[in-house]
Amino acid sequence: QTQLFRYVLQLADTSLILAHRLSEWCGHGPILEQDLALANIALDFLGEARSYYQYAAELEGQGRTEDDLAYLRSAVEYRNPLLVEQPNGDFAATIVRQFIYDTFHYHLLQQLQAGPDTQLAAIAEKSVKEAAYHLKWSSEWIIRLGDGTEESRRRVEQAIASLWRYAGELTTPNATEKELQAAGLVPDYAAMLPQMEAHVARVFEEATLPVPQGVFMQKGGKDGRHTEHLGYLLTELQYMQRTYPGLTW
Amino acid sequence: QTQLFRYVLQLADTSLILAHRLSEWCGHGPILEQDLALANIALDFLGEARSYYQYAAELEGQGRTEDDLAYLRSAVEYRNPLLVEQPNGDFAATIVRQFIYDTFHYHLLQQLQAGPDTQLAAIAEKSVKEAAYHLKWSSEWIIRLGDGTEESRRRVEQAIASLWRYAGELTTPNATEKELQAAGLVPDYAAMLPQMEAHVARVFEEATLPVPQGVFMQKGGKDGRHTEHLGYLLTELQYMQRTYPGLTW
Amino acid sequence: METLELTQEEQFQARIDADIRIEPKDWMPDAYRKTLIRQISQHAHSELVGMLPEGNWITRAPSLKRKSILLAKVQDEAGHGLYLYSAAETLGASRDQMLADLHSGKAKYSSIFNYPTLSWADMGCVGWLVDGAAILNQVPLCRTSYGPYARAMVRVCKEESFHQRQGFEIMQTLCEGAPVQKEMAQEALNRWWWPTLMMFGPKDADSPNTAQSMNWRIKRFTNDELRQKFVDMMVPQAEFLGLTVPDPAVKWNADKNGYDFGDVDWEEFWNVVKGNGLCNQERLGARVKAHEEGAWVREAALAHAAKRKQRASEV
Amino acid sequence: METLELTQEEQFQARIDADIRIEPKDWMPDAYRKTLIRQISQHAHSELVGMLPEGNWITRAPSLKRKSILLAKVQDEAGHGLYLYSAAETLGASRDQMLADLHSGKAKYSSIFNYPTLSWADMGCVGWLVDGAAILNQVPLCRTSYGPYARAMVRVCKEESFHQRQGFEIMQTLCEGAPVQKEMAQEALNRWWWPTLMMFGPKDADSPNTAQSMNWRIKRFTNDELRQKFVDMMVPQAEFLGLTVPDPAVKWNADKNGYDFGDVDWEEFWNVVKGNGLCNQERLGARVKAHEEGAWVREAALAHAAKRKQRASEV
Repeated sequence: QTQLFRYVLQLADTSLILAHRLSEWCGHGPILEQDLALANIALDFLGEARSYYQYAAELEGQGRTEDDLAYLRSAVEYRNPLLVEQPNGDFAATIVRQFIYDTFHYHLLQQLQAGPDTQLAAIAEKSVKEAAYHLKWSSEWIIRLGDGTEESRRRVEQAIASLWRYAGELTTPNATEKELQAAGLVPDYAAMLPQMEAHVARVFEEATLPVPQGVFMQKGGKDGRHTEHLGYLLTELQYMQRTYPGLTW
Repeated sequence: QTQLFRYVLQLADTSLILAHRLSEWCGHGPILEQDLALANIALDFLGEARSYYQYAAELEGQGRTEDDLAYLRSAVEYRNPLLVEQPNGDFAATIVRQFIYDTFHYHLLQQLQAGPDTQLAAIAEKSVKEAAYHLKWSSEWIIRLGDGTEESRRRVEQAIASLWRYAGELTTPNATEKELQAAGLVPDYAAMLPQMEAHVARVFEEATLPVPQGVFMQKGGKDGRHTEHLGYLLTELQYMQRTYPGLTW
Repeated sequence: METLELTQEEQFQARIDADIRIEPKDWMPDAYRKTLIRQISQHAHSELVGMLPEGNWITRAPSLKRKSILLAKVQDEAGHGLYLYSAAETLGASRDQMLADLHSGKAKYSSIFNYPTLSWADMGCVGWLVDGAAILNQVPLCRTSYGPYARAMVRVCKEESFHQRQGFEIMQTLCEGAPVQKEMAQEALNRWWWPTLMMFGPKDADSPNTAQSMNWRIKRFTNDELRQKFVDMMVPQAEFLGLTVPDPAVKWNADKNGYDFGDVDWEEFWNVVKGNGLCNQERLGARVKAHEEGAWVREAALAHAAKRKQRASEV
Repeated sequence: METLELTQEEQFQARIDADIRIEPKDWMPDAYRKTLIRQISQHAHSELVGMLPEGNWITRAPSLKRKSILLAKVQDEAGHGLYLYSAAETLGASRDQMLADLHSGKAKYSSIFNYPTLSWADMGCVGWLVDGAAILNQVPLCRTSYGPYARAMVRVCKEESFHQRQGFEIMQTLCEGAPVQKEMAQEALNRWWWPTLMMFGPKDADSPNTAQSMNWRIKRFTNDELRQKFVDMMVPQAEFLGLTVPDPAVKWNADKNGYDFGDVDWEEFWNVVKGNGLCNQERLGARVKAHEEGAWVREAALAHAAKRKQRASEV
């Protein structure tokens, strides 16, 4: 039960932090249509985050709300993987971060929707359709940028070089995930890998990009050991709730 | 009494916000020696801010501390002029912001140290020596950048174009200042202007830069109407105190 | 035999007077086309720039629900921008040219967006007052003479009135909340009241194009008429919220069945129009920056599309 | 007649053995010079990069007093960097070249700075543990054989021990504060304990250069000796604070009159050294960015100085 709470919180934090990063683009996108798309994806992740937080609050059963969980925990209590807290950088970095996460997210939700936990399955079933669209969108942009201009290729390669090192954490189970995998509540990431890798290979081939090999993988976020970026993100995210505790907005 | 409290708070906010901006450079300066200089100036302003906050707290007499005043007031309660909250930009923008403020600050302190309020006079007397050094430093950099390379000239001109519009607020008294000027507690800014303008003219001439003319001047900060930059600055500045109210650090 | 033939211009005006919509392929006077392009693109730019003041609080919204509503709202504004650019394109304007005119300062956008958003209550005021004023300006445009514009406005107005209710609800929550929240609401109202009154434009006496625009039915009320409507609508709402409108001259006038109110600071109005508002440089700067930093993305998308097309033609 | 003449090398070693300081103009073996340049510049780079993890909390320090102390401390580190670059310059190294080597990754800096600072308590741990470890490494260097280095270290150590007390005091304030503060302190200790043990370098058995460095008196204790000293010093301090060192193997050993402790994760150690720490890219990236973005400033200063000189010569 406690482990499930922790895992759902990890999913919630992940969706929230990614939504937050994407929402930073709002009004600053490279094309109005993509500004809309980014906001749209941010909204999907925000909605998913809220579902998870509500479920986590229910699992915990101590009267905390979705807002308590999102706004009143410190950086070292946050459980998102390092990838999603990385700054937006240029559009290429945002796309690469999104593509890496979408690839995992879509395949994860496919498993979760068939899993034994009915609430998680229900959230996953709703979100997997959105995730399929996200993956299509970010895959198409990887292809456009990789097989676009010299500059776009240089930028997407640079983004891959700086962000790929955070991919491994997604499919490396931490203690909580291992325990829940043993109980069949969390999918076996190893079994998901072939499909994920096949998708990456397909997209990168069309993008004429080499798939990164032998990258040293960073980890720690899922256990609360973050990069320094998260702290700054939380100062903004939490400012109002921290400043005016206990009020209704 | 209330007006004096407001005025001292305005001085305190101004020094704190400028110190905060300067401290953002720490570890990121263009030359190690200038990294040190920027930190040094930031420390001077921080020290000055603390003296003003302590005096303001005393004037108010309601048991608030320097930290309460600095950390527990919202953006619309802050009273610093708009100039000092503007982002660092490049080194040229930081220098121009500093030069504009130093010119005012030095001449203000010269007056305040001879003023009738003994506490303000004492703070001013201590700070005016530092302010003289700051003004020397920023003046020299204006000259170096103006009469340096083509790029440095372009950058310093750009910084002047974007920051000069905040100069006017410094010497335009708001209601509080007007009242205190009538009481002789705040110097007559109009009387300070000739000396300030002479200094600017001298430095700009040596820098081979034209003195800006006919700039539309922005104002509002001294009455709590700020630019959007201040809110973000305060989310960082105040995060800990807002998150953990009432604790000792 | 002398027939009673109408000129093109007369036929055009006759259709307008009969409330028959003008469509893209219909003949229209050059001045009508130009006025519309200017008005619609200005409106589109306002949606685009209008994303910024509210976008400023997305990352700091005080609850997940509010964050979600605010983000969706700003996204809607991007959507409105798209409809409106499309409507202007039916008149022969290109989006690239319209954006270039925005970025060079040639084209205008609503001055209200040159004011900063300084507290969460500003999200309430922008929705309640700014969107409220926008709706008063825009609802008549749903019946405007140019078809594509009128249809775009139907959609825009529907969403705007939804946004306006959300804004009011933010204010209501603040006013029913803790004292610090109510103070926040009042402080924001103090800052936004006068600028929203300016949204209806100069006084009728100083608005020389109004007559022609009304004749063409691309405007249906004068600036002063709309401003009066706005005050009459908002003063009771402020009272309902328990807030004080920052104008000591506001007073019910039974004779005119409306409120008297004080005079706008027209010097401030013209200063902001001329580019001297607090945020003019920041707003335009943010748009130009986004556009310039996005150039390589747009180029990449075009280059890739061309490669695809090339490959398809080779098959 | 055969005189008992010493070679230069033997004379040099004799001076070292007699604890006579080597000064810049004295003859010295190439290997000694190179080793010193490497060590001193590495130390200077560590001061420079070491500004970043603490600099990360200057804007978020929880009180004005703490903000001031922290800013002054980071400023001191910049000062230490300056002394040390100057000391290395007396050996013929140029600052430009040393910085280029840092930026290219050729020169190293202390791996401890590749760990992130995630909470305010990290400011305590960096002062208490990291500076504590640095002092143990550095105090013997005040008696190192090369004069300018030894003199720089006297100054550095004096300030470092001041910093270390400040760090301990931050920890003490947290531990005497609210439960949430004590938890913050413990959480930070959990993250910093093992990385600080790694600051003494690899095990003696894996440290082939130690013997030569000790011979030249530019090192006076082995890595393992210093690590033991550190544990013996810190475990009682942690106990005093009421904190638990995150090593279940820590236990007093009366036989050796010191603490037993667990083995460092050497895989992690070598990974961070090889550039795979969590912040390696960010730290080096921040330094390179500051240097590149500062290029035009340095050029302007040089250009202006040249113009002044030119003008002076024309008078």
